[in-house]
Amino acid sequence: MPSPAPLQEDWIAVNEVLVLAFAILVILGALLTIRESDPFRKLISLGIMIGGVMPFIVDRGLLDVAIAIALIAPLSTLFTLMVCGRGES
Amino acid sequence: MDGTLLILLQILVAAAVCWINFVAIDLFFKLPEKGGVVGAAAIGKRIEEKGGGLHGGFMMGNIVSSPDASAGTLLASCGVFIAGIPGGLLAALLVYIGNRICHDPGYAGTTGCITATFIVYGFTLIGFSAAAFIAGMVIAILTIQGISHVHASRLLSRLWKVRRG
Amino acid sequence: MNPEFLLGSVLLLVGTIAAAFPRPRTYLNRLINLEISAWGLLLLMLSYNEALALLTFGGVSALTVYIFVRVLQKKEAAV
Amino acid sequence: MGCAIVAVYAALRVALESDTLRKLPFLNVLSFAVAGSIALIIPHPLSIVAAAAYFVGSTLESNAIASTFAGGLDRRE
Repeated sequence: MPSPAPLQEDWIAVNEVLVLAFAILVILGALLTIRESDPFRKLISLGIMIGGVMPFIVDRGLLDVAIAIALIAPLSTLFTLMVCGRGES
Repeated sequence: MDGTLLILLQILVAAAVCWINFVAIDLFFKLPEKGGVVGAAAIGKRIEEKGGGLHGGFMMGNIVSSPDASAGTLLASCGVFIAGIPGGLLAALLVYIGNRICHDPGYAGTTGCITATFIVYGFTLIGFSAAAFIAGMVIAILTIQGISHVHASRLLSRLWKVRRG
Repeated sequence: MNPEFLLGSVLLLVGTIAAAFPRPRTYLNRLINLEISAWGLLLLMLSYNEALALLTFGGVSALTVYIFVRVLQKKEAAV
Repeated sequence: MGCAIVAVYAALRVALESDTLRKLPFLNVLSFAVAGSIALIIPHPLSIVAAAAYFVGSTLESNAIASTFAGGLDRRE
């Protein structure tokens, strides 16, 4: 892989930090989701993971897909909560 | 190095302006009076158990469970950053739709969004960049909800007492 | 080897293992762990720039969760 | 870039918080940070809609989690 042009060095460094931060978010959310045992805490950790995934979709320029997925993802959480509340009580 | 310092200064000023804007509008629309929905009331009571103020806890619960003036300020500064005044008004419309989805009347969010649009646009005329307002709003919400729930809710309760008279 | 591909592979693998062996062995935990691998598959599709596949998969995954939830409710009502 | 650091900080606070209801304000900080960085990554008119959609979705999610956890389950209608 050829080394990037020196003009773009700064921009690439900033972008690396962004990618690293959101990757940390995704991995942390996934591991927390697996480790927790209470369904509500699992759903909150899943929210962390979704927050990490969303900037990757936007970064590709697929904004319509990002809108659709941002509106659909809470729906599946709502469906899961329908069975959560009943099991708790 | 001088440019970086200038940007940091801009972000700090923007954070202060955003903080004053959304706290004032939330207090004006009586958000700390009661929990709007069941979840907001539960969060407020749980924060009070830890040692915070009850009304501040209600306000934090309301911020969590429906998009109010803080969300309006953030989305308005995003809109001004991208498309100027029309972007801010589009963001106000979106905040109103979001409030209606969350079973909220939506006065606080829409009003906060519209006032924040004009405030941010005014500051861009002076020479501030709108991106500084996005970062400033994130820092402002961090000071309310992210550092210490106990102290933030006590501060908000004190402000609510002043506003109620 | 872009970051989306790497993250998606990791999520797919970890989520599948977690859905196969959930910690407390309940159906609800399996269902929530299955969502991790669903998002991993979404990231893999993203790394190949398949916009239509992403839209379809997003819609269908919510529908799948709804069907699973209905099945769980039927099962709880029967017991 | 600052937004991403705030997001990581909020995620760490969510991970370290022990009470379920007190996790939700930190999750709200995280969604503020992510919505801000969505708008900062691509300055395109549709990205206002994307940030608003993500923010409203995340708010709806935490609203539903809080009200279900508090026991006021009114999904019967």
